[in-house]
Amino acid sequence: MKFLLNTGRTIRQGSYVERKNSVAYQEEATSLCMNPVDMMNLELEEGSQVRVESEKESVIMKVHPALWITPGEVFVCLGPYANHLVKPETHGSGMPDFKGTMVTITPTSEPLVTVAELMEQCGGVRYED
Amino acid sequence: MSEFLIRNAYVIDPLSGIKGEIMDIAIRNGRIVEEVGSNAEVIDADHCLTLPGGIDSHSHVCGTKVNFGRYMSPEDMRAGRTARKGVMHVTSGYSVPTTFGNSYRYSVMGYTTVLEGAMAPLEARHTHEEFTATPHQDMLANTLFDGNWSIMEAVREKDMKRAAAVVAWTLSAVKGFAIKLTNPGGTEAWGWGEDVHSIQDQVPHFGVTPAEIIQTMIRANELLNLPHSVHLHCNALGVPGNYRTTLDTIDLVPDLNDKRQSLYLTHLQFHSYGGSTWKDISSKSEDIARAVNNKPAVAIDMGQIMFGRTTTMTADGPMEFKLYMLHHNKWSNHDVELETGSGIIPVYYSRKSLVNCVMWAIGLELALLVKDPWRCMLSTDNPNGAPFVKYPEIIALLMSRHFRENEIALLDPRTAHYVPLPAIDRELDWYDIAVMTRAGQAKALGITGIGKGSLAPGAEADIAIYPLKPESLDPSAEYQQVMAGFGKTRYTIKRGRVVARDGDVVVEGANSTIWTRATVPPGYDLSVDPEFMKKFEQYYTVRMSNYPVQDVYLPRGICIPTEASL
Amino acid sequence: MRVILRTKPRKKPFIPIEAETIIPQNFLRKNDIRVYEGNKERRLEEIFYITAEGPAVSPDQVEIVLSGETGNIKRVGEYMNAGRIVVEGDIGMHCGNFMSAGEIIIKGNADAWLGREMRGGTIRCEGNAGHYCAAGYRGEKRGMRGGLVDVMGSAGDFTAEYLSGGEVRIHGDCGDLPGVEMRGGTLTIGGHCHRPCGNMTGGTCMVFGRVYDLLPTFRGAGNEEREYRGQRCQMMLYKGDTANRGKGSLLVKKNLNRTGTD
Amino acid sequence: MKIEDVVCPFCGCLCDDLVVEVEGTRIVSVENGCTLANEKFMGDHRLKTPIRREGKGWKETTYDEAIRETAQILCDADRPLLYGWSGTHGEAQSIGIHLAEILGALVDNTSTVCHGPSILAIQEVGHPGCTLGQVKNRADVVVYWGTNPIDAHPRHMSRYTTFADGFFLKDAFRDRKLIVVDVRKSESANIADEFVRIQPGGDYAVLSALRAIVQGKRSIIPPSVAGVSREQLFRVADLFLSAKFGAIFFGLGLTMSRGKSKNIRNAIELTEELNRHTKFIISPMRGHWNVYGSNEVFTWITGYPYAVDFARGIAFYNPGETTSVDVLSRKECDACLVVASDPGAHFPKACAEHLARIPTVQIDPHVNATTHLSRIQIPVAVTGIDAEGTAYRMDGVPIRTRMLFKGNYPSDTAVLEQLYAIVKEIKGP
Repeated sequence: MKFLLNTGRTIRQGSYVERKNSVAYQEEATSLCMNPVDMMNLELEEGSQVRVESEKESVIMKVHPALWITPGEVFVCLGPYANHLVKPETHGSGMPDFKGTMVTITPTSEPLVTVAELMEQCGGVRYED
Repeated sequence: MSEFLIRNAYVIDPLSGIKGEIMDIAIRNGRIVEEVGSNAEVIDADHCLTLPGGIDSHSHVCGTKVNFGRYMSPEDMRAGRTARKGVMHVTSGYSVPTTFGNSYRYSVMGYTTVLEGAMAPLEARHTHEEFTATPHQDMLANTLFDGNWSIMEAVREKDMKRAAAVVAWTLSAVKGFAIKLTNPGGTEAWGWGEDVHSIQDQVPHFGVTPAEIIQTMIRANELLNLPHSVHLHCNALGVPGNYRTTLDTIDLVPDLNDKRQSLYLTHLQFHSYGGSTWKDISSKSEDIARAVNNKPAVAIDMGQIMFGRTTTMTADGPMEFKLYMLHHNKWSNHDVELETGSGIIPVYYSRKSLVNCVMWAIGLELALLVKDPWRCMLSTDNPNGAPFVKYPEIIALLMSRHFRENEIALLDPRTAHYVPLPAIDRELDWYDIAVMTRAGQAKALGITGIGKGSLAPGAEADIAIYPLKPESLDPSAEYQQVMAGFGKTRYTIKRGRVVARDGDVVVEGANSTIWTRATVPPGYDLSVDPEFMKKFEQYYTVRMSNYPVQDVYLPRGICIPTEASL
Repeated sequence: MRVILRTKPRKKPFIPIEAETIIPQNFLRKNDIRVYEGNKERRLEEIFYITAEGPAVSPDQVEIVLSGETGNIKRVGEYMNAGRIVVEGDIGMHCGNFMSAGEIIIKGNADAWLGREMRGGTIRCEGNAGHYCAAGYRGEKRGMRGGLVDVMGSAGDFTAEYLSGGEVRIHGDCGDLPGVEMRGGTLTIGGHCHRPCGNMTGGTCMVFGRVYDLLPTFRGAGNEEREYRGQRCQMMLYKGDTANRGKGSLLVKKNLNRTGTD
Repeated sequence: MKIEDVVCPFCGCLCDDLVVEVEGTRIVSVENGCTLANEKFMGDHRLKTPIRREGKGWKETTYDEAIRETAQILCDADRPLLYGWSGTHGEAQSIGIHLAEILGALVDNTSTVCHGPSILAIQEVGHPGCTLGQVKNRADVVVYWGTNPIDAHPRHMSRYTTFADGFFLKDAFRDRKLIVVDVRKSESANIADEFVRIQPGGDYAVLSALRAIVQGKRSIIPPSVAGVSREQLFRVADLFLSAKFGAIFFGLGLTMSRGKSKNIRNAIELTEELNRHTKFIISPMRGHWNVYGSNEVFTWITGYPYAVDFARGIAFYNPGETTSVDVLSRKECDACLVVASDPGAHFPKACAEHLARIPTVQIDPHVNATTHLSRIQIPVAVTGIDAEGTAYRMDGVPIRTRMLFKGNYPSDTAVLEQLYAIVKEIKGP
């Protein structure tokens, strides 16, 4: 099913921002908020894993119900997971479309990846302290 | 020990009474001395005009609104870009250059001291940060009190000593130099989108008038024995017919100080308009100059406009909005809680605009009609009337009637009906110019005592040597040479060190910031005044302990201490 | 005179070349022409194989042909005032900035800011143009003031922003907000576009495809007939943008099943 | 030891009333702070020493070696990018810009993915604004548009708007109207007097409609604009017009959605229009505690607030061309220095991939997403905790952050000064 992905700050994201490799940060940054009606249509439970795909990229996230979001839209806090899906096109403004990416969401059982793993997918080498 | 000897200089040093003599100047360790040893480095001035370093007593070069002028104007920034060269950093900008741009351009013109015309106390730290990045001039900051709540409360209570205490605490906290009033009362009214229109209007909610604020502050200033007088940007700037407000203001001024004026009226060109609308605006420079001539207790600066594009910026928020309604280009505004406001818009002064032609004439008229050059400083209210790089052209206009006639011929032909300029024959001489660009400023600012503005032994060795030979140059006829000569020194010497040569800056520079601290009796120390502290914590959005500018922001601060007579 | 510049292979091909020196007048004499590759100044022959044929006594007799990997070369034709430049392939940003006369032909695609602040002359792009085609500079109140920009393909967002004079024709689609802040001149869009002419205060924009998300502040003002590529078209006229002074004209072709605010 | 009036180096509110208790080099308690402040002060997850990538792993290294290698990387590059800056103090930013100048580098700050579009809009039409105390003392109408302060700037409402009593508003919560405009019903929307829900991407149209209404052109407005009813638009416009002092705060909801800078321009022009009727100001909700400072410092040195390219010696500025996301996604730059930010986490994937491809060096106290993409990371002191310096609040008020204790890490200033000296030596006069 197609959704419009919106991103933004959350207080939990802000709280863990200096611990990007923590489980807490990973949990928050992979939490996808969805209207319960859409969850029902996709047969998703709270905490179900989903594959979120944009034109070229995809990441695994966990669904959480949110009444404050309109059906057809989903919200993920800004961070490496959401940004993974956003195209680098800036329309000549320097700013990508962080608040308007069309994504396809399908249930999956694949596991979440850590921030370090995500960066390895970008060609990096993980550092563990 | 560094020693310098400037030989064969054609010196004009008005503060020492030297009106054009060939002489040598000796320098040791940054100061002018009677003589130096035979090993001193020698500069042959070759009969070139040699003056104390230039002093700009009213310019906008550093701080929140200046930087916002840059921030909002990439089109202005691209107009004046230079690459890194030797010790010179990259510069950008024409009307609001970057700090290094300002500093280098002033230095190349022989200026060694600049007063920033308007610093909001709450944002003083910003001004000081930019001062340290303006390395070739010693800097001073006029500190804004025009909409200061504590001041207006003291004025309402008719408590002049309390007003003085507020000034003393604030100047010392923010490392400011002098009291600046910009459209007093008007900036507070602008907090509600309103303005005051005369010096007798009430400031909303505060029950005081601009006249009361001005009078109280003039007296408070003298109670604190500050070096400079109150520095006033009158009410009703830029409004046709505003010369009445200006005359009313001049009427208020008592003569309280025998060393200098009691009130400095800045950019008076913008305050000398007759007429009642933009259609019938006329010059009232004769009335204003007469009032100034009759009132030794005031000094003024010109606020000359020059044709071309520039950026206007002032603490006078309501005025900028009015100006924006005329120009419809872009408008920034920045009100500062409990203190003041500010506005910025770009403008283009055009010879095709009759209003602009009248404005252009008024500035020159003031300089030509005020008899005493010591009380009329050369300024453009940089960058409001024009960027300061236009000073050489203004000097040439003042020195050459011929040049003025040529320029007048290019103006809107109706201009002559509205201004007296074409009939004014006076041509200023080298001495007048020396007074109006350094000695007069030093005296008006009250900084001769720390060695500014003269070449007498003991003075700071701030010296400008121009490629101009007054013995053989007729400024009236050869005004092009005058213009070129004042545009680029052969040498600019700052504190005994050559800092600029033939248009290039040659050292990194390290300036000082000059500020004042008035010591008040214990009962007037607001840093421990419970009522003041309580109001501060209630209405400001920063804590009182985080408000004062720390010493680290003035790596080479020069404090002028005074003892208040409270 | 015909000067052919063919790119040489580069070690770091993604670093753009800045080449405002590539304008006809600079090739009249054997000047030492320099361009920049990143922060390094290069002689023209370090970047290109250069061949020159025939004589020229004035810049309008000079034709420059650019071929090879030219999609990353910026500022070609900046301040050009005579002659002709032909780009065989794609061209980088800012091609024809401030151009006042002469002609630039681009056979491939042009990157962003094609013909920025152009004053006169002609730019013809046979492929697509990027964002801010025929637009202005940051903070400046006037964009293109004269001349013609003719794009056979599509253009990106903010096409003809601040257009003040001259003519812009995009025969394909435009992206979002073409003609935004427009104050004069003519913008013709052959294909579709989103939200044309936001905040316009003057000038004329014609859209012969569909308009998506017409802004709510355009006022219908009747019908007019206009010709496009030899065909007479019935157009709906809107005056706008009434959020501003509302003195501009937006004409949208009728009889398409999707117009208006849908 | 309890330290009063501590400045919080987290968000653009730059609250300066925190009380922090310090024992040695450890913070044991924080009073007055929000959740974000508490985490910032209490969190202790520093990278211990400089690290350097070797093959598929990481090794510890010394400061001297790390800095020297960084200098060499930057000097060897033809198009280096120096990115970040908003998480450090102004004095360090200043050295960074001079470093870019001497290197012929691109230098950009995090505005690029934050309020960069707001800056572009301000450059078109200006910015009618004020310090936050003006709003606290005067505003009777407050609008949050595309921003959710409860999550992003948790004390904005209690210090400056909704819950902050001021001189002319003795009972702020009752006397002020709160309007929230957003595409979703955020926490902040829940407490608003009026919530305006806009369809995603519809802000520009709604702002245009409001401008027309304020000008008295009500008849032109269709029944619904981007999901907002005409009745609500009229109601909101009337609330604006009846205000004695109105304040609009906007966030990334405007800067990041379609139209970008044009959304903000339209909002500023609405504010300007309202000033013909009453007093109105508008202000961006700046994210990082010193992102506005980076704009200020960039501006007084280079003339431009961000995205400055020194490749040609002079300062060239053109967001969309000289901005980090564009430069990285086009693979232009061949080395990158990241200071006090985390582009790995906040840029699109293509940019992260390029950072991994080229030699990237990070100067940052913490291990973050960019760490994994880097070749070298140099840990530094945290400004506001074990380093001090100037910061600019979102409204331009400069405040000096405090050093609460002397730790073992060098400050950004110290590291950058050393780096600058070596680069200067390599580059020659």
